Amino acid sequence: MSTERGRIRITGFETDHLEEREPDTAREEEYVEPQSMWRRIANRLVRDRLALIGITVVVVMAVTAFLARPITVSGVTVQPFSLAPYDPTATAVGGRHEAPSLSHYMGTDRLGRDLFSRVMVGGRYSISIGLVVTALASTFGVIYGSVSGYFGGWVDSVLMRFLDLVFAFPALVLALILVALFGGGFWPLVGAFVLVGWASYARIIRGEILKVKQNEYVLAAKALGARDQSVLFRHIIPNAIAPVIVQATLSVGTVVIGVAALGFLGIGFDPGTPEWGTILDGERDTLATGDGGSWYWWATVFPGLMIFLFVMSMNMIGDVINDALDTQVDDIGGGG
Amino acid sequence: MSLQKFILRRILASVPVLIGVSIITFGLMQLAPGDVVDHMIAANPNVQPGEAARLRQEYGLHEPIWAQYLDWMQGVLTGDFGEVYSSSRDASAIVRARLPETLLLAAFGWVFAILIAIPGGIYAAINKDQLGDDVSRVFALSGISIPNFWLGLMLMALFAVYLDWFPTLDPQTGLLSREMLWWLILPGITIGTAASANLMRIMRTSMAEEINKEYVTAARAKGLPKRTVYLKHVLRNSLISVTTVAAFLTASLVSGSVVVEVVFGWPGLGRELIQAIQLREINLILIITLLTGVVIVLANLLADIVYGLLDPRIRDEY
Amino acid sequence: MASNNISNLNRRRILQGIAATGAVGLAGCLNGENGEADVDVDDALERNEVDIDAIQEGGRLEFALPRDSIDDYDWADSSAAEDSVVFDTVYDGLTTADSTGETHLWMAEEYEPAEANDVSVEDYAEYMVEMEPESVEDGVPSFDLDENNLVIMQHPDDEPEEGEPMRVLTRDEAADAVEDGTFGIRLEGRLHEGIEFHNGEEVTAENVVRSYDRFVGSVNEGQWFDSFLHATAPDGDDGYTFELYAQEADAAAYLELPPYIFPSEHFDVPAGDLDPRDDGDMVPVGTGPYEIAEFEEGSRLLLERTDNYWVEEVGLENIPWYDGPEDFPERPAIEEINIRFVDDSAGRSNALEDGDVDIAYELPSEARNNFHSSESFAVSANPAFGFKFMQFPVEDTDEGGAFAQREVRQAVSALIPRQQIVDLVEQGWGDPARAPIPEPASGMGTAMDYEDLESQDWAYNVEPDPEEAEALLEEAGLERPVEVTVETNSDDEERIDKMELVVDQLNESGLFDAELETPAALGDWTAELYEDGARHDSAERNAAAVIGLAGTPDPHGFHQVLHHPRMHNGCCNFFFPEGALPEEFIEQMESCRFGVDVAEDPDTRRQAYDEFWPEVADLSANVIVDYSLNTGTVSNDVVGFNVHPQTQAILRYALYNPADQQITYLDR
Amino acid sequence: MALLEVENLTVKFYTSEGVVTAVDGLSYTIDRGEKFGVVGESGAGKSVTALSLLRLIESPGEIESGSIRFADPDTVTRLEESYPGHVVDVEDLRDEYNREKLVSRFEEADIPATELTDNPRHDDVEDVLAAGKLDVRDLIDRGHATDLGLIDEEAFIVYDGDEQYIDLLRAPEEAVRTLRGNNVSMIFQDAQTALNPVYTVGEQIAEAIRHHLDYDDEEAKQRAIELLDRVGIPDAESRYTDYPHEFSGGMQQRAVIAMALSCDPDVIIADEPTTALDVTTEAKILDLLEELTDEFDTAVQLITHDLGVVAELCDRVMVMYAGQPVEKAPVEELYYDPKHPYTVGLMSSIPRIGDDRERLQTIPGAMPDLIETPSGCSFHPRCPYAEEACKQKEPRMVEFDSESVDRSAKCLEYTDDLDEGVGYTVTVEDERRMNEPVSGDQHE
Repeated sequence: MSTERGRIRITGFETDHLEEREPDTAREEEYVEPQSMWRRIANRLVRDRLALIGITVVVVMAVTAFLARPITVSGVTVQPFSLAPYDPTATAVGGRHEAPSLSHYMGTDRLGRDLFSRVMVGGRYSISIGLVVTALASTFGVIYGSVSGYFGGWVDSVLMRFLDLVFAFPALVLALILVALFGGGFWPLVGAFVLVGWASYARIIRGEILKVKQNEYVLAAKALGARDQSVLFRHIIPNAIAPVIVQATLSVGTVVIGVAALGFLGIGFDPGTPEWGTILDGERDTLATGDGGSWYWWATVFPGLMIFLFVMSMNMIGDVINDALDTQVDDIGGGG
Repeated sequence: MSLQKFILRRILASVPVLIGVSIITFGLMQLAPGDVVDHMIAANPNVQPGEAARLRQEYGLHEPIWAQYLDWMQGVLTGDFGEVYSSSRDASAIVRARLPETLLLAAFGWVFAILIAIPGGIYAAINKDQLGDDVSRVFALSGISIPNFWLGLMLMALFAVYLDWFPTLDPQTGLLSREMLWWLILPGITIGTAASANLMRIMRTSMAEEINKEYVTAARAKGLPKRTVYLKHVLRNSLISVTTVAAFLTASLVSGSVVVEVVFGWPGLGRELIQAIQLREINLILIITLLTGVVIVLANLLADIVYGLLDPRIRDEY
Repeated sequence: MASNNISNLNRRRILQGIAATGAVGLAGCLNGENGEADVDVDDALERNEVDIDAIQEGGRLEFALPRDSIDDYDWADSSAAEDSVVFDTVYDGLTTADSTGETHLWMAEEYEPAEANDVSVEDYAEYMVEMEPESVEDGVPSFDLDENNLVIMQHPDDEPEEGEPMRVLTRDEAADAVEDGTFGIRLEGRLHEGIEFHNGEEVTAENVVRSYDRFVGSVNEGQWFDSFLHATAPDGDDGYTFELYAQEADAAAYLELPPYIFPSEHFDVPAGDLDPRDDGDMVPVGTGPYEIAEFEEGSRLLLERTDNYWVEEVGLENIPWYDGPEDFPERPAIEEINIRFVDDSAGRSNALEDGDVDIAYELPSEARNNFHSSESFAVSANPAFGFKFMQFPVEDTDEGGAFAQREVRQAVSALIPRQQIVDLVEQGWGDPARAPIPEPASGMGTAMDYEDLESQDWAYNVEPDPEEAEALLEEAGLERPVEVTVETNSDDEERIDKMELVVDQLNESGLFDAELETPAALGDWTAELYEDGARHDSAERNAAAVIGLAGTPDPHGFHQVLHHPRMHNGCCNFFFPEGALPEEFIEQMESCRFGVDVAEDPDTRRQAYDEFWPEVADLSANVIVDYSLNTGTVSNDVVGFNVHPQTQAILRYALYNPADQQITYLDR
Repeated sequence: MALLEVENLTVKFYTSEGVVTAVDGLSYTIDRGEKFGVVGESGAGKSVTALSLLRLIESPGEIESGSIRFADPDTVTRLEESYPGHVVDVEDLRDEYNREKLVSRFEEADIPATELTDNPRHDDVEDVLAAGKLDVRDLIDRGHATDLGLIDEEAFIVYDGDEQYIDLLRAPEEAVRTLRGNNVSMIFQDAQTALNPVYTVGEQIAEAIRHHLDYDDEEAKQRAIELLDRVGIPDAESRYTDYPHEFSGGMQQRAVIAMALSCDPDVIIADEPTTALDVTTEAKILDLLEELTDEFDTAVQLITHDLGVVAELCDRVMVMYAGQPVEKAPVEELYYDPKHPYTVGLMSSIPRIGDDRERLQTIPGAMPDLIETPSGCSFHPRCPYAEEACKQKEPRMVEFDSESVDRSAKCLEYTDDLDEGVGYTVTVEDERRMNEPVSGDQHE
């Protein structure tokens, strides 16, 4: 072979016998196997010290909350363990506002209930609601956003207008109204927070999908006449899901704080309930010591600290996943 | 298109959103069990059950929903937000009295947030992956993770009650006085922390991103000192992405104000809202939620404007 | 079961412990070493006397109101107790009540029941006019009447229907009826001469008569006009004598009829509009010792001592019953009162501690104890009208319906640990209920001493009595444990704590299998109870309802709101529609208030009540748990503060009331 | 001496994956007004070299060793004024330190002679010095002088008789800053990214002018406008206030050139100035660049992967591969007589005018990762003529002074280590042979 430039001709630069390597494809968008993404997350998580701490805390809190008291579903005991030293609702297992001691690690509250047990069990409400809400909200949000982003056109604009509407409400305020009007309890709270929470997922996934949509393999799949569903669920969503995962991890914390906030406002749970926010609400009076009184700090410090610890850990994990997938999701809100 | 035109268009565009907000809220109120009369009767032996019908009649609660809504809407457009039945007050009067308090609080929160977040973010970005960065990262994470009501309680218990550095009661010296500022600090910090943490994170990320751009190298190749390069070239670009997020944060700030007002007994709209909800004072609830909607819409609008001021590429879309 | 009992026994022992530890903990931070210092409520109950010569004039009192704003400046339309706390200082009444709840003449020089007739609605029939209801909402007609007029009675035989004429008695016809001598009772009264409003207008009979107009169309309309018939000024509008007429021979009329007295400029202001926050000119004007000086939504309300207080004009010596020292001041000592709105109890406590406020009430019990034991603060306490009660769904349903049997209700009542509730939850700041009325309301409610009333054999037990309860259940012949539920509103910590104790007790007895439920906050929960079928449902679930009430000086108020069918689905009769309770019981209750005999002679009425109370206890449709103790906490700057049994009067009474030579001054 | 001398420059990046030797013992010189081309595929270390000249290598990158000397008398005098304490006069040192002194110094610091010249055969300091293979000035340039304590760290301004220069690598940041954009300026690969989107083009030019020539705003603006006009932006006056996104790609590139010229520098480093542009604009820009640099007699270091571009602009060329120079030559000679197979490879991948083939002949495979460069000759994996020897033995630069000045290549071919030799021929249309097919034994 030979090439020329001007008058120069080169011959004898034979490269054919060199084994052909395929051209460097790093810069092209290729189909990402979702698994690989999970692997990336996992690798990152186990390598990052902060993340490990976070995971440990979350797991420990979740497990202890689960094992704190036996759980019976319609008479059948599904969880026999009882790690909590006392029944969290039992009054007068100790004196009124006893300081932390070996018998009551976190002291007792105004009714002589064991704070440690209460705080332990308290995890159940916040954590479970946090997880359930995130699961439901993200599922719905992803479907909504995907449909909107994938089909575009008037479908998109209609769906998005509605989204603007949802975003015009401050999440917590809307949740507050919902719960206050329609009553509290586990499922109502879940419902309320899903209703206010799904929107951000929808927005994120839509944005991603608009990007992914244009990639060759999608166009290819379409060209091959794949059905919209399969294109959407096999090819698009798996590649657009990354930021959703980050948002999800980060928002678990936000939900937990939100739930606690309602509890603190006395909305959502009955006062006796050992839910973190509700405990705080119940013990607010301890801020008033009267003249010469002493401050029963443990009554307000520990429940709040638990919320903080859990959410902090969740966010540390989310932060790391965020780096791992380097999506720039910035979870808005937090702090209640 | 001119900036004025742009703003006008945006405001017009937001009208349907706000109407939607009011409709949704109104609908919720209608779906909810019990109305203001039920609550008055329930809570007050002086109001006899037989009165219910008469009161509903008097308050026009017997009219069909759409009629009630239209009446209300008409009122809103003429600045009359309707009556607060249980106390036969004008909702507008209450809003007029409470709104400034809340705005003051929110504003202070914002100032605090920005004062902490921007420098913090810059510092973190410049010293990326160094100690300073980690510190700011931990601060940011904590700030986002700490429940503001608890933070408020702790600040109050520690600084207002235990150390007694701050007042626990409105100094009653008027909105703009030193005592007032003093009284503002704790709630202000409480409400601002989450926002500042969020901002700081974004500031850091976006600045760190910008620093790796080629125009930075180019600027340095011109012989400009690092300082100039960062504070002139990088900062402005990073602020672009910050503004959009800042707008979102307003929503969380609004939510925050509800909680914080309760914690510190701040006489603002947030607390008013909670009571209104408990009393089913529909008009009050409606106008307050609508107001929050307005605030958020305005915040986004403002963000877009700032965005345009910062980024000429957007400006052309005005 | 055994184990359960043991654990309960343990708990019981520990519970007793709480009060002690509570006190010791308290002692620990007060007077260090000796742990014996217990909360002694008694010295809080003692009156703080004032040395007249030591009284200091002027000063500004900071008063903490447990609210975040005035609900309604228009007293005619206001229904919030906290509003009254303020406006009691602005409006004086025809009568006033002393610290024992006994009423004395005040702006009225004379005022007494005169003539009573036995009349019924039918007797008014001849005066009634035919009128077409404008509209009819669930059986309640509304008419198109001119201002200040309303329908007082409708003919029982006429079913209200839209467009269908029906016979009604409006205020106009009421006047005619009264002229012909058709009325339930006439109260004759005479105002002191020379009483001036803050605006200088003199109070005449016209003010009394016209003031009623203001209640037309107000939230309180029903309450005012269910017994009021007519008012006249025999000596003409600018005379001083007035006559008040009630629809029936009503013993309560004496207390119920006198209106808040408004100046002529406000006669025609529609109810609710008298609010300076909405209209700067609409400032409440009364004859009380204080006038409103400055106000600002929520954040501010300043009261200033008026310079033309009527007592000075009239002179103490001219107040018929006054027998105190003649050098006792004729107006309050304190110049200004700054109302601080602090609706968070912890906030009030802190404000008081920091010296930001001088008087606060409704404090967290622990904080209050500390103030009480502190050198620099004082707590004043007084038995109050407020009470908590348990109401049983008496409907006999196939499922549940246990409370249909009075023995079961009595058994529950027998097990309520009333003393313990007061000791533990109220830390002693309360009064376990023995009699069905509180001490301050007993003046008109019994011929005996209150102590005697309390020690009747039918009286509620303060210590739980399992044997009695068991015996009762025997009679009922129900299989035990009886599954019952105690329900209360979710937004009242103390109430829930109290019921926790009740439930524990019920379970411990082994007679009941009890459970505490807190369905929702007061408003929502009661709203639920009013829904159709709620009553039936509660009966099936054996769910008793527990809430609290403020109470009134008139003994009738208590049981009327709890039992009377007219109050069904209102506050606070959840379970007793027409016919749910024995006719004779209701009649007996009514006869204690309505009827020529009781209306004309208070003593007859007292005896009537003494026959009624055992019935209440025996019926046990409502069981009273405890009576509250009103407490007010003050800093040492405040001298002579005493708390009034009626929360509404807490401020007004403390400031100035010759009845007990009550006066408070500031010593800074 | 030359205007710019780069000697033995080594730059490493300490990444989490490992240490990347981006530039490895690179040496070259550029004379005043000379157009010097640096050619190689992406990743050859061209841009790193460029940034090193401006000392703009940011962590994790680090300039390991070597020296960069900038010999512009005016600049030297200017800096000398602001850094009086940082001057060395080599003459004085020569007088002060005779051979013995030096030797003893060496013994104290015990630096093995072999380190001095990268030549294992020189093992005795005494001889080396005697042989004159090593002068005090070399010691300074190679940084030994500081190790030996002859001069102190800060001394970066060097006088040697009538020669004077600045040692960039030892100069304090501030000093270097006064050179950046002023004496040595840079044209970036992609004008679009090199321009800050949020400031006007004019401002971005003017700011450098204000900074270096301390003009006031108005003057700076005027000059900026002139420059814009000069680089052929129509109606520059009004374009001054335009933002980058309002410029076309070509205009952006012109603006960047204007920026580079703003303080009429002595050297312009043009890093792939035309890759982002289409062929026609490319040509225009190159002409412009040539014209202007000729006019101001500015030296240019043109970095590109395209030998064609080099041909248009440059006098001399250096071909880089895997961070190392593999061939240096005057542009003509490189074309007619390429010595290194890589060069040949590059040439064979030049697009030919009227070339009808779909795909160009490129060198198969990619640049090796610079963490573990292949043993022996780093090009051997892609070299059609590679033999066993290439895997074992690392070739050294062979000078062809016989043929022309500063002509060298780095291939075992020229150290007679190849059995087969390289089998390519460069011919010209008229079939006249430029060179014989070179093969081991026949050479030299």
